[in-house]
This record gives sequence, structure tokens and C-alpha cells, in this order.
Amino acid sequence: MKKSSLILASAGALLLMAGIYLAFFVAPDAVVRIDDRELVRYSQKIFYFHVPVAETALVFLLLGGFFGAMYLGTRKRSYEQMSYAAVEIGFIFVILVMITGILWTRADWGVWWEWEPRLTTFLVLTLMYAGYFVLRSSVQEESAKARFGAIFSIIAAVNVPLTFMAGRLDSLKPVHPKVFTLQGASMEGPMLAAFLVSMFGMLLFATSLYIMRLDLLRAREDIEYLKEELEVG
Amino acid sequence: MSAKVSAGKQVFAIVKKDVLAELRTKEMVIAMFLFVVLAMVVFSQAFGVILNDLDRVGGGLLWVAFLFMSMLGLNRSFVHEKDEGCLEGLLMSPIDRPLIFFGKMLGNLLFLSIVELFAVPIFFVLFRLEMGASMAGIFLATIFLSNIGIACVGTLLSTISINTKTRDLMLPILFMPVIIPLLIAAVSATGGIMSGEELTEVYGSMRFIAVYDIIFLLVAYALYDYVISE
Amino acid sequence: MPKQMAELLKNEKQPYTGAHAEIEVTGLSKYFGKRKVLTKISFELEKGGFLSLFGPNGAGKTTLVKILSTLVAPSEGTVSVAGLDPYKNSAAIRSKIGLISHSPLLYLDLSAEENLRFYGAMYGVDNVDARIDELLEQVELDHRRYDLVRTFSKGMMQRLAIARALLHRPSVLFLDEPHTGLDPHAVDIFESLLDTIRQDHTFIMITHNIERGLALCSKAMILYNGQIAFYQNKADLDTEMFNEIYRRKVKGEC
Amino acid sequence: MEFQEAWPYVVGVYMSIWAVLLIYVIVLQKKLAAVKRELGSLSKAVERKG
Repeated sequence: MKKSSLILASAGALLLMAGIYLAFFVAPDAVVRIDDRELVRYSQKIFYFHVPVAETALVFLLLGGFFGAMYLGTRKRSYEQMSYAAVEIGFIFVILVMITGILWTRADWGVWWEWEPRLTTFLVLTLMYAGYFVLRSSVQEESAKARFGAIFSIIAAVNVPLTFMAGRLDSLKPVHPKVFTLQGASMEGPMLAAFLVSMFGMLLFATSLYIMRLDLLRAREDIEYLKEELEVG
Repeated sequence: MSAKVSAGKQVFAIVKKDVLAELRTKEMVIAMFLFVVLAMVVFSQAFGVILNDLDRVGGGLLWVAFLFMSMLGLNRSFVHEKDEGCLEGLLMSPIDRPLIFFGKMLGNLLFLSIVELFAVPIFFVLFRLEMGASMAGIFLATIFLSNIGIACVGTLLSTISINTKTRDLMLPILFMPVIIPLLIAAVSATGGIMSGEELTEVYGSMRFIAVYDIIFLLVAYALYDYVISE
Repeated sequence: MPKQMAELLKNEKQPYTGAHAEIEVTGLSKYFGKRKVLTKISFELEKGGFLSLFGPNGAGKTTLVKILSTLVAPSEGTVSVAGLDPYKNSAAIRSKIGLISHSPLLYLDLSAEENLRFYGAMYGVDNVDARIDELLEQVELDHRRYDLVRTFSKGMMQRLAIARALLHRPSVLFLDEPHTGLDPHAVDIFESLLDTIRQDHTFIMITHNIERGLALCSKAMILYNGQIAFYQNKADLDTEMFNEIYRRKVKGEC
Repeated sequence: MEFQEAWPYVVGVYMSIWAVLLIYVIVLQKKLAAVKRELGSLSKAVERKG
């Protein structure tokens, strides 16, 4: 493993461990009041990982679109690799959002799936980015693959906020657990700390994965290049 | 030969050429129309029970039919260009790339709208729906506004899908997730109109559709050069 | 003799052809990542010249022509066509070049006239009607003017494709394997047509047909692996060497 | 939902995240190692050819 990605991975992992500790042992349990009765909502603990995963996914998907645009503008292969790697990391995290989201839905509402705006949004994103990989594998020529990949990564990135906005329209009633925004009880103190630590940990860890993926892509290209050179003589 | 060719003339020539070819064969528009009507028949048989509640689900049924029908047409729209190498001929002529996009998009918009103009009355008759004249105006406006987005995203993505190995299969996979925000808004708007909801909510959805249209027109304008030329 | 010219004459690989080159390519390279599609291509073609371009598939012939016709941007080097840079004046260049390809570039569901009219609008051709009359007569298709291209034979399509390519009076013509799929009769018509326009046009032809390629050309070039493997004026063309290189590189024989 | 009912899901969430990420890392490392090996043998071949 490259030094930079090793450092990032360990720093991320450490922060994530700290996040677990803070979430379980320091942050207070979430409590909802229903008719004077206090109910502990233990499932809220999922929040400390679910949301950082979601934010990381969005960061990398948007980065994928950004580097895609850089590739089209400059035609430097390295940007195309950066775009592809970013979309792949983003996609892994989108899948994680789906898994954790489904588990949270089950814990909170007793059902595995709810057509709820944000969950639906992420399902759409999952399918859209699955399309990105299908598209790439369906194009043969390397340069066309890069070009169409970059273009679709931009279209998809533009569509991410639009999908979120559409989810807010009234046809889908928002029932996502708004744990902290209810009645002004916004995140504070230990809860916020636990969340932020997890958040940064996740971002660092994802970045280390990103660097590894990029290394792999570059090494692959070197190999292809060397093979060709050897054949040409 | 004039040095600068008028952009309007070029766009118009592309639309005219597509319309002429379509008038000759009529294969696309008729197939699209039959598809929509058949879809309605299938819906009526598949969802017999909920059809009592058509005020609320009717908008959804209509959009499902329109969406799949539009993909049928969009898939065809670049086949002529690609098969005889015409796209290369087009690219070698002194036309700005975004103009090719606008020409193809306007053609698709036209075909889509014509088919829907015939399909909507049939939909209302078959499902025994009624609507006042003032509401009908807003209803058609919503459909047309959505068509702009569908034609725009569809033309952009079908230019990509025509270059892939799987061609026709690729378009739905790319197109549907990208069009879903528009679909949500369109269903909410038409559904709102049909069930007699407050117009403010309908206008909210229509505003979203307009924003979506503008954003993707800009995206297509910026990206089309890269989509179409190497 | 100017020093520059003397140097150019010394370099056998690059025959000097005079100051008024219609197409000039200097140090042209095209990469994709580290992969080289074209490497350091340099040549020039005088006005009225005819370059035949040979090479195996994937040698970069098509990419070279696409670069010259503004469809692909080069990674390095300079290109000028009719004195213009394809990337600064792409629209101006496009109205000076024409393409005759192995596919006809015609819309099958439009008539011959409608096809020409459409491309006339694309190029902004003045007096389209007169020009169309003239061209259809030239390619002997005036009796088929209102028929759909779909009903044409391959040879007729190719003749109409030539009319299409000449519509806007280009000064440079690219021919991309124009003989593919033509029967001998159609080839004859095609070549007599080529003869009539030969004087006032500059040609670059991609072909696998050695006999015709060498017969038509004023210069011959073999591309192999993105590099120039052979390049000579027809006047001093060494046929033996050409065949040797063609056999080795294109057919892969040793 | 109280602790007794919710904890399997909470644990499930944490475990699934780590499982997916670890699998991804392992796959990446394996592929990287394979690629390094291939690069090594290729560069030897390049040296031999000069």
C-alpha cells in the first residue's frame, strides 16, 4: 500500500473508532416525547454512520462529475481516471447508504422498505450510477469509453440535486427520520461531536480508498502501454 | 457561397429533413401512437380495480405510457443518422454542434407532442374522465413543458446510446433514472389538476419542470460538442 | 539555394513540393493517455495533389483524416488545410472540404434532390437549385431526381454521394475507401468522375486497393502503427520498396 | 424502539459498512499486487529487449 493511502486509511479508521466510542458511550440516547411518555429511540445510533456514508457518497459522485468536466476540457487521461475512480467510490458508498438505510427503516418503522423521498432518491442514484458502469462496459473504444463516461458522470451529477429537489415535492410525503431537526432540538454537544468525528473519519477513509483505486487504474494503464510497446518492438 | 450560414436555417433544415423522412415512412409516429393506446388497454386490464380511483392514479398511468412511448421514438431518432454515416456528413458541414442538438431535439419534441395530442383525448374517453376547458389548458401546458425535458434529455442520451454495443437497450437504462425527477413533478402536476387540487401546488410542480428543462438544456448545450465529436 | 530548402531536399522521407501547400502537417501526434494513435506525422500536399494513404486497420489512417477534417483534435503538432488551422477556423475549413466515404452519407428516406437541398442548407450554398441541376446532370442522375435514395443501386448512391460532396465546391476532398462495395462498372463511372474533377481539387484517399491507389495518386504513403512507414512522390516511387513495405507492414508477412 | 429491539439493526449497520469497505480494500489490494507482479515481469521483458 502506498504511504499516503496507508496514513489516510489509518487516520480514517482511528477517527471512525473514536466515532463509535462517542456515539455509543458519550452521546446521549435520543428521546422522543409522546403524550408525556419518554421513549428512548436507540435506533437513532444508526444515524452516526448512515449520514456520514451518505454525505461521502454525494461528495465523491459530485467529484466524479467535476473531474469528468475537467477531462472533457483538457483531454488529460489522468482526469478521466480520477473521474472514474471517484464515481466508483461514490457508488460503493451509495450501496452502503442503501444497506444502512434499509436496516434503519426496518428498525424505526418495522418495514424493510418505505417509498420515502430520501430513500427513493438514493435508490434512483444507485440505478443511475449502475447505468454509468453498464454504459462504460458497452463502449469498446478506449477514448469513446472515457468520453461517454465523463459525459454521463456530469449529467448524473447534475441530476443528483434535481432528484433531491423532486423528492421534496408534495407527491411524496417526507417521513424521513428528522432526528435532530425536530422542534429546534438541533444537534449539539456530544451528539454533534460524535457525528462530526464519524463524518471526517469516513471522508478520510474513502479518500484512501480513492487513492488506492487510482493507483490501480494507473498501473493498469502502464501495463497496457508496456504490452503494446513490446508488441511493436 | 456565403461565409456564415444562418443558424436558424440550419436548425430548420434538420427539423424539416426529419419531418420529411417521417412523412415518407410514418413508421415512428404511428408506432408510438399505437404503443400509447395499447399501453392504455393494458393498464385498464392490469389495474382494473384501482381505475375507480382514476382521479388520483390517472396522471401516473398517462406518464408511464408517455415515457415508454417517448423512448421508442428517441431510440429511432439517431438510427437514420448513424446507419448511412450521415452523422459524419453532418459533422463535416459547417454547423455548430449545439445546433445539431437543437435540430434533433425540436424534431423529437414535435413527434412526441403530435402523438400525445391524439393520445390524450383517447385517454380521457377510455377512462371516462372529464375536464373543464380552463383546466385542460393547464393540463396541456404541463404536458408540453414536460415534453421539452423529455426531448432534451432523450436526445442527449440517445446520441450516446447509439454509439454503444447494445444501442436500444442502453437508452432506457440511462434515460429513466435521469428523467425521474421530471416524472415525479409531471405526475404530481397532472395528478393535481385531475383531482382538482389547489393550483398553487400544481404551479409549484410546473415551476420545477421548467427549472429541470432549463438546466438540462444548458447541460446539453455545453456538452453536446463532446457527445457528438471525438 | 536557401538553406532551408537544401535541408528539406536532403531529407528523403519528406519530398519537398513547393511553397503553396494546400495541406501542411507538421509534427502531428495524437495520444490517448500513453497510447499513441499517431506519432510525429509530417507531410505536405500541394494544391491539386493526390495522396493515397495505405496501411493496416488501426494504423491511424482514419484518425489522420478525421484530424484534417476538424472532427478530432490533435494532441501535438500543427495542421493547416487551405491555409487555415482546423481548430481556430473549423467552420471555415469545413466549408472547404468534402468527404466521399464508403458509406454514402445520404438519407435513404429522402429523394436525391431533398438530400442535396438539405446539405445545401447546411453549407449555405447560394443558388441551390441551379447547383443541384448542374450536379445531377454531371453524375447522370437527373432522371432520378425525385426518387427516394432507398431505391438506388449502390453505384447510383455513390454517384449521388459524389454530387453531395461537391455541392459546396470544396477545394479539398477526402476519400475514405471509396471503392468498397462498388461493382466494376460503378468503379469505372466513379473514376471517370474523379478524372473530371481532378484538376481543381486536392485529394487524400484512404484505400486498401494498391493498384488503383497507386494509379491515381501523386504521392503515396503507408502508415503503420501511427507512424509514416513509407512516403514518396509518385515520380520517384520505388515500386519494389513500396511492395516490400506494404507486404511486411500491412499484410504482416515477414 | 428500545435497546432490546433495536440493537441487532444498529450492529447490523455498523458491521455491514465495515464488511463492505474491508472487502473492497482486500479486493483492491489483491488486484494491486497482481498488477505489480505483471508490471515487474513486463519491465524485465522490456529490459531484455533493450
